Amino acid sequence: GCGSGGDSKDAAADKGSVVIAGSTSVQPLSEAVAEAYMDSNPDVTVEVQGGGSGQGIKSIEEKIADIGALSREVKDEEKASVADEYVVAKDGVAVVVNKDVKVNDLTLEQIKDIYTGKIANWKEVGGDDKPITVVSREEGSGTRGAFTEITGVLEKDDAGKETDKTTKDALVQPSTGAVKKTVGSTPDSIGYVSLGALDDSVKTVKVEGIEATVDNVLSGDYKIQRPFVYVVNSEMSDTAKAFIEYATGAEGQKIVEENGFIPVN
Amino acid sequence: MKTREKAIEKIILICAAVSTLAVALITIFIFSSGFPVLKSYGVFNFIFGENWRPTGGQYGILPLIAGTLGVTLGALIIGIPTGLGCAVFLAEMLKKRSARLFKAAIELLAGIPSVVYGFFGLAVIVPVIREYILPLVQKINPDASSSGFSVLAGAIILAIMILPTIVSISENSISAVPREFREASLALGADKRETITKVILPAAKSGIFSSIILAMGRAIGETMAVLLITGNMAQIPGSPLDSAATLTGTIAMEMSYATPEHQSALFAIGIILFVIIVILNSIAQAIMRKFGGMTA
Amino acid sequence: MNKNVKSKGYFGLIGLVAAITLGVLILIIGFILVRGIPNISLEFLTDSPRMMGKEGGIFPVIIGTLYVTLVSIIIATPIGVAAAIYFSEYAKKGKLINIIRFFTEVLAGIPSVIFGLFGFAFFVVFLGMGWSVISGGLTLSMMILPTLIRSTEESLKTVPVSYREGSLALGATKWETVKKVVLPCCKSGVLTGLILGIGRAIGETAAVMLTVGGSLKLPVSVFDSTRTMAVHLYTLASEGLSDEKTYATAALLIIIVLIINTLANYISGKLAKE
Amino acid sequence: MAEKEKKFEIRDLDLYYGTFQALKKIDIDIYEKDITALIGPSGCGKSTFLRTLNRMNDLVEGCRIEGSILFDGEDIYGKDYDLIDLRKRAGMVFQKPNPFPKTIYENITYGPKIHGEKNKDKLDKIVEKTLREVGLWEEVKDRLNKSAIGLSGGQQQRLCIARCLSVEPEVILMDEPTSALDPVATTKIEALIQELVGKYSIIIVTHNMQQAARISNRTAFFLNGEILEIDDTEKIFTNPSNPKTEEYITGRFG
Amino acid sequence: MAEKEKKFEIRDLDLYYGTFQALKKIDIDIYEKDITALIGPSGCGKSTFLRTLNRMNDLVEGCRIEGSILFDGEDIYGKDYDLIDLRKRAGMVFQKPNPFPKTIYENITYGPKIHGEKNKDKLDKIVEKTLREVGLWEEVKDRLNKSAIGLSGGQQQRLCIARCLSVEPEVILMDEPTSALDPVATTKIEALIQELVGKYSIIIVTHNMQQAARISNRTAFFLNGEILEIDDTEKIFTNPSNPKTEEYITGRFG
Ligand SMILES: Nc1ncnc2c1ncn2[C@@H]1O[C@H](COP(=O)(O)OP(=O)(O)OP(=O)(O)O)[C@@H](O)[C@H]1O
Ligand SMILES: Nc1ncnc2c1ncn2[C@@H]1O[C@H](COP(=O)(O)OP(=O)(O)OP(=O)(O)O)[C@@H](O)[C@H]1O
Ligand SMILES: [Mg+2]
Ligand SMILES: [Mg+2]
Ligand SMILES: O=P([O-])([O-])[O-]
Repeated sequence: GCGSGGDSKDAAADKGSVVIAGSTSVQPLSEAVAEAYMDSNPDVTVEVQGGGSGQGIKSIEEKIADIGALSREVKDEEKASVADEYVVAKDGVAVVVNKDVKVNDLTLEQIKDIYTGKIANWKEVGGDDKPITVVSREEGSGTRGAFTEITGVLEKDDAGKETDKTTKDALVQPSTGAVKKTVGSTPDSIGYVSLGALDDSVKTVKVEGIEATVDNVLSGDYKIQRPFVYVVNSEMSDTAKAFIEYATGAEGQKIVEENGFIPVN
Repeated sequence: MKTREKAIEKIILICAAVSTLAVALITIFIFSSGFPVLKSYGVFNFIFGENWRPTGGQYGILPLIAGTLGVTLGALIIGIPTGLGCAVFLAEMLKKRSARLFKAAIELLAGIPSVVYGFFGLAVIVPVIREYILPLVQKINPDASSSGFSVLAGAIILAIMILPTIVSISENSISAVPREFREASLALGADKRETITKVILPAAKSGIFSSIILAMGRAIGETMAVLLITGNMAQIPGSPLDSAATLTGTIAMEMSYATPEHQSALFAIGIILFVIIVILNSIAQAIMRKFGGMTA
Repeated sequence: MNKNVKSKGYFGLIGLVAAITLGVLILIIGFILVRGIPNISLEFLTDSPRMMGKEGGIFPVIIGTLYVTLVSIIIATPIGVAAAIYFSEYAKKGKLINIIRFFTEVLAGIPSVIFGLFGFAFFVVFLGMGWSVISGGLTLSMMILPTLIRSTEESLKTVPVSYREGSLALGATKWETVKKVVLPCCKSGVLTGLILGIGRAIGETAAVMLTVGGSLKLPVSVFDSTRTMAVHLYTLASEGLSDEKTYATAALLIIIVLIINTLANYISGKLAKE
Repeated sequence: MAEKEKKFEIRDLDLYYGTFQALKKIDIDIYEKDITALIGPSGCGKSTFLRTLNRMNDLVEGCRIEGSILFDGEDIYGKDYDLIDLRKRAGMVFQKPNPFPKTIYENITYGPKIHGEKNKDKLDKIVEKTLREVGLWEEVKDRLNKSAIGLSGGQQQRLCIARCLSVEPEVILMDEPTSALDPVATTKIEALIQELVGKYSIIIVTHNMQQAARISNRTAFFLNGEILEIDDTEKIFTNPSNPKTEEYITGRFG
Repeated sequence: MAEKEKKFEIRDLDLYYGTFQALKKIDIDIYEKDITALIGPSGCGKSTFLRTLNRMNDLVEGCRIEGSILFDGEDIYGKDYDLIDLRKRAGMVFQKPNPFPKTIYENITYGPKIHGEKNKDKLDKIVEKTLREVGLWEEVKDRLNKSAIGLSGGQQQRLCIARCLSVEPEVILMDEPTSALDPVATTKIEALIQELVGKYSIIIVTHNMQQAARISNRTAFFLNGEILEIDDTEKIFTNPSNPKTEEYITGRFG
C-alpha cells in the first residue's frame, strides 16, 4: 500500500538527493521516472543504481540507498529490514516461442507440463513433431518467481514448503534480453520475458486464450504477472518520500504505462 | 643517499604488501561469507551433491564443478596452442611494424566487455555449433543432440577472451630472448623451427608459463560471457556439446536476486572456487617444474 | 627433405593459427562495428540517456568510463609495478615470496562478481565511500593487479644480470639501477600489463555495477557515483531495451579502447626515449 | 698453395649497417684445408666479414649487403640457397662466448641432435671427445649436467669451440677463439686448429700477431672495412708490401 | 714496496658456489697506488676473487663467503658497510664487455649522473676525456648518440673501461681488459693503466704473461682456487719459488 498523503511540496522535500538501488529490471523504469521527476524538481537529484533485488534490500539495510527496488515481492525473511513497501508497477510475463513454432495458444496446465518436462514435444500441444527446447530464468529471478508460481511449476506441499520443479533440461539465461535472444534464435524453443521488453524477434503465445497485453494484465484476465516494489527503511527522508509519491501518483503511473509496464493506481 | 634508498625500499615493500593485503582481505571476505552454509549443509554434501536447487534449499555443486572444469580445460586446450602460435608468429615471423599492429589488435580484444562476447556467442557461436558442428558429430554418433548452448561454445568464447593475455605476455618474453642464443643455434645448422622450439621457447618459458597461469585465472573467473552461452543447466555434461553451468556463472547469475542463505551458499561456491584455483595453479607449477624449473 | 617438410608444416600451422585468430578478431570487431557505427551520431555522443536508454546519448557514461578507468590505472600502476620490482629485485628468494606470488595469481581467478561484492562490502559500506568512482577504482585496481605484477615481473626477469652488474659496479644504488637501467628495458612488459589491465577495467561490468553504481549524472568528484559504458551496455542488452544503442555503445567502447591503447603506446615510446 | 681448391670466393663485397659502410669492396679467396687469419685494428670489420660468410648478419636489423660470396662455387646470397646447409657446413665460434642457458651436456649435444643423432652412447662420445679436444673435459666432467652459465669466461669460450666441433663442419669460422684463454689453453687450441686443418678449412680472427704468424698459412690485413693486403702469412710478417701493414704488425700503428 | 699503504687486506677467504668451493683460504694484501696482476689457468678463480672485492658475487645465487676482506681497514662484509660507497670507490671492468643498451654517450655519463653531476658541459668533457684515454674517441665521436650495442667487440671493451673511469674510482678492478684488443689498442690501455696508477690502485686479471710482466708490480698466481704464490712481479717471472708457477709461466703447464 501507499504511504499517507501529506504535502509533497514542503521545503525539505524538493531539495537534496534520492538514491535508488536494486533490481536491474526495475532500473530502467526508475530511471525514466527519475528523469521526469528531476525535470520538474531541478533541485533534486535522483540516482539509480543496479545490483539486483537482493542488493536493493542490502542497500537500505546498510543505509547507503534511500529506496530499494525489487522485481518481486518481499520475502518473509527480508521483512525485518523493510519498514515500508510500495508497489510502483506491475509487469506482465509473456510466454514467447521461436517464430517457427506453429502453436499459438497454450493453457496454464500445458505450460506447466512443458516446464516440468512432462511434455517434451510440440506435437503434444498441437505443433510439429519437434522436441521442445525450454528456456528459463535463473533461480531467484523475480520473473521466474512469478512465472513458476502462477503456472504451478512451483509446487507447494501441505507444509507450505515450495519446490521449483523446472526441468533440469531447461536452458537457463540470466536476463530478459538473453532469454529473448535465445528464443529468437533457437528453433523450437519456448521462454518467458517481461512484457515491457517484447518485440517482434519472438512470437508471443496466448495463455488460456488471453493475449499478453497491458490491458489484459490490468483487467486481471492475463494471469502471469509480478510487482515492481520500492522498499524503504525506517529512516526515509522527505525527499525520498516525495519521490515515491510522485512515482505512485498520476504522473509517475503515466510514465509506467508509456514504457510498457502496468500502472497500479 | 642511504636514507633515501631505505625509504624507497620501504615504499616498494609497502606496495608489495598492499597487493598481498588485497589478497588477504578478499580471502577473508569470501571465507567468512561462505562458511555458514558450508558448515550447516556439510562440506561433503555441498561438493558432491548433484542437485543445485537453491530455492528448494538444495546446494549440491558437483554439476557446477564439472561444468567449470569442462569449460576451463576446453578453453585452455583451444587457447594455449592458439595463443602461443600467435605469439611465435608475432615475434618470429612478422615484420616489427605489422607485429605491433597485430598485437595492438589482439589487445583490443581485452577491452571488449564480456556481455558483448556473450551476445556475440549467442548470435554466432551457438548457431554455428547447432547447425554445422552438430551434423558433423551426428555422422559419427547419430544420437548426438545439442541446442548449441554448450561447454564447447563456452570454451571457444573463453579461448578468445584469454588470447590477449597469452599472446601479449608470451610475445614479450620471446622477443626478449637475446640474439646470441639465436645466433648460436643457427650457426650450428639448426633451422628456424628448431631454434624456436629448442632454444627460444625454453629460454622464454618463464614468461609463457606466467601468461598461461594468468589466462587460466581469467578463464576460471570469467562469468558474463560464459553465462550467456553454456545454457546453465546444472547437470554434469556428458560431452562438449552438452549444456553446463559453471561455478562463477552461477555466482554471477544468482547473486543479484539471492536471499541471505542462498547468497551465503554462493559465497561457499566462492570458497570451493578458491580451492580449485589453488589446486590448478599447483598442478601447473608442478608441471612447469618438471619441464626444467622456472628460470630464476 | 624430411626436416624441411616438418618446418614447412610447423610454420604453416602457426601461420594458419595466426590467420584464424586474425579472422576471429576481424569477425568480432567487425560484428560490433558494423552494427554499431551507423548508430553513433553527434547526439549520441553529447546527450544524456533518455527513456531508459532507448533514446538520447551516453555522454555522462563516456566521461564516467574514462574517469573510473583512469582512477583504477593511477592506483594500480605504481602499486603493481612496485610490487613486481619488490618480488623480482628486492625480496629474498624464499617460501614466503612464493606463497605471496602464488596467492596473487589466485586473485586473477576470482570472479569479478566477488570482487564487486567485496568492494561493496568493504569500500562502499565499511569505509563509507558510497557508490563512487573511488570505490570502483579501488576495486578494479585490485582486479588488474595480478596481470600488471606478473607481466612486469616477467619482463624484469629478461634483463641480463650483466646490465645490473654494470650499473652497481659504478656505485649506483639498487633503486638507481632498477630505475635507470632495468626498468627502461622492461617498458614493453609494463605496457602490456597496463593495456591488458585497462582492457579489463574498461570492460568490467559486475564489479563496477556494485561499487560505482549506475548514476547517470556527470561525475565531478571521485566520491560521485557514475555509470560506465560496460554497465550501461549490460543494462541495455540484458533488459533487451535497444539493440541499436547496445551496439552503438559497444562500438564506441572499442574505439575508445583503441584510442587509449594507442595513447599508452605513444606515451611509453616517449618515456623510453627520455 | 695455388693447387688448393677454393672454398669461398668473395667478390666486390660491400656491407652497410644502416648508412654506415662497414665493409668496402672485399675481394678475397679462401682455400680448402687452409688456415686463413684475419687481422686488423679493433672495429675494422673482421667480425662483420666473418659473419657474412655464414650469413649471420642476416639477423642484424638494417644490415645490407652487395657483391657476391661463392661457397663451393654456389652463391650463398642466391635466391634458392640452402641456408641451413650453409650454416651446418660452416660452423662458427663467436667473439663473445654464447653458451645456451642449458646444461654443459645439452650445449654440446644440441647440434648433433638437431642433425639426427639420437644414440645416447654416440652423444656421450661426442661430448667427451670434443670437450677433451678443447681441454675442458677434466674441469667439467663431474658437472656435465650443471648449467653452462656458471662456467668461467675461458671455460665458456672453450665450451663454445667444442660445441662448434660437435657437428663436424667443413669450414670453421673462429672469432678470437682464444681471447679469454691463458697461454696453456691457447696452445692447446692452436694445436687443435692445426690438427683440424687436415680435414677442414679454418678462418680465424685474431688480434694476436704471434698467433696469426704461428698457425695460419695466409693472412688478410683489414683496415677501415677494406682488405689492405692478403698474402702468405710468411710474406705478410716478414715482407709486407703495404707500409700500413708493416706499421700495424710491428705495433707502430695509429 | 713495503712502505705503500694496504688498500685491501684479505684474510682466510673461502668462497662457495653452492657446494663447489671456488676459492680456498685466500690470504693477500693489495697495496695502494700499485698494480697487482692476477694470473692462472682458466677456471682457477681469478674472476671470482676479483668479484668478491666489490661484492659483485652477492648477485650470484647460492654464492657464500667465509673469511674477511678489509678495505681501508673496514670489513666490507661487515653488517653496516656501505656497499654503494664501496662500489663507487672500487670500479670494475668485467670480463665480458657489458655496455648498457643505451647510447654511447649515456653509457659514459651514467655513472657521473648517478653521482650528482648535472652540468652538460662537464658531462661532455668527461665523455671526451675518457673516450680519448681508451683510444675510442676518433672511432665513435660521430656516433655518440647511437646505441653502444652496435659497437664491435673491442670497441665495447674499451667503452666499458671508459665507463669505469668516468666515476674516478680509487681502485680499479680489471678482468682481462685487453682480451678483445689488438696490440695497438692494448698498448694504449697499458699506457693508460700505468698513468692511472699514480692516483689509483689497480688489480688486473690477465692471461697474457707478457702483459703481467710489463705492467704490474706484484703478481699473484692462482691455481684451483688457491693462491700458490704472490710476490714482486720481477721475482715471480725470473725466480719463482713454487715450481708450479714456473711451469705455468713458461707454458709447460698441464
Ligand atoms: N655462478 C657460478 N656457479 C657455479 N660455479 C661457478 C660460477 N661462476 C664460476 N664458477 C666456477 O668457479 C670456478 C672459478 O671461476 P672463475 O670465473 O673465477 O674463473 P677464472 O679464473 O676467472 O677463469 P677464466 O680465466 O676462464 O675467466 C670455475 O671452475 C667456474 O666453473
Ligand atoms: N650492429 C651494428 N650496427 C651498427 N654498426 C655496427 C654494428 N656492428 C658493428 N658495427 C660497426 O661496424 C664496424 C666493424 O665492426 P666489427 O664488429 O666487424 O669490427 P671488428 O673488426 O670485429 O672489431 P673488434 O676487433 O673490436 O671486434 C665497427 O665500426 C662497428 O662499430
Ligand atoms: Mg670483432
Ligand atoms: Mg674469468
Ligand atoms: O526481474 P528479474 O529478477 O527477472 O531480472
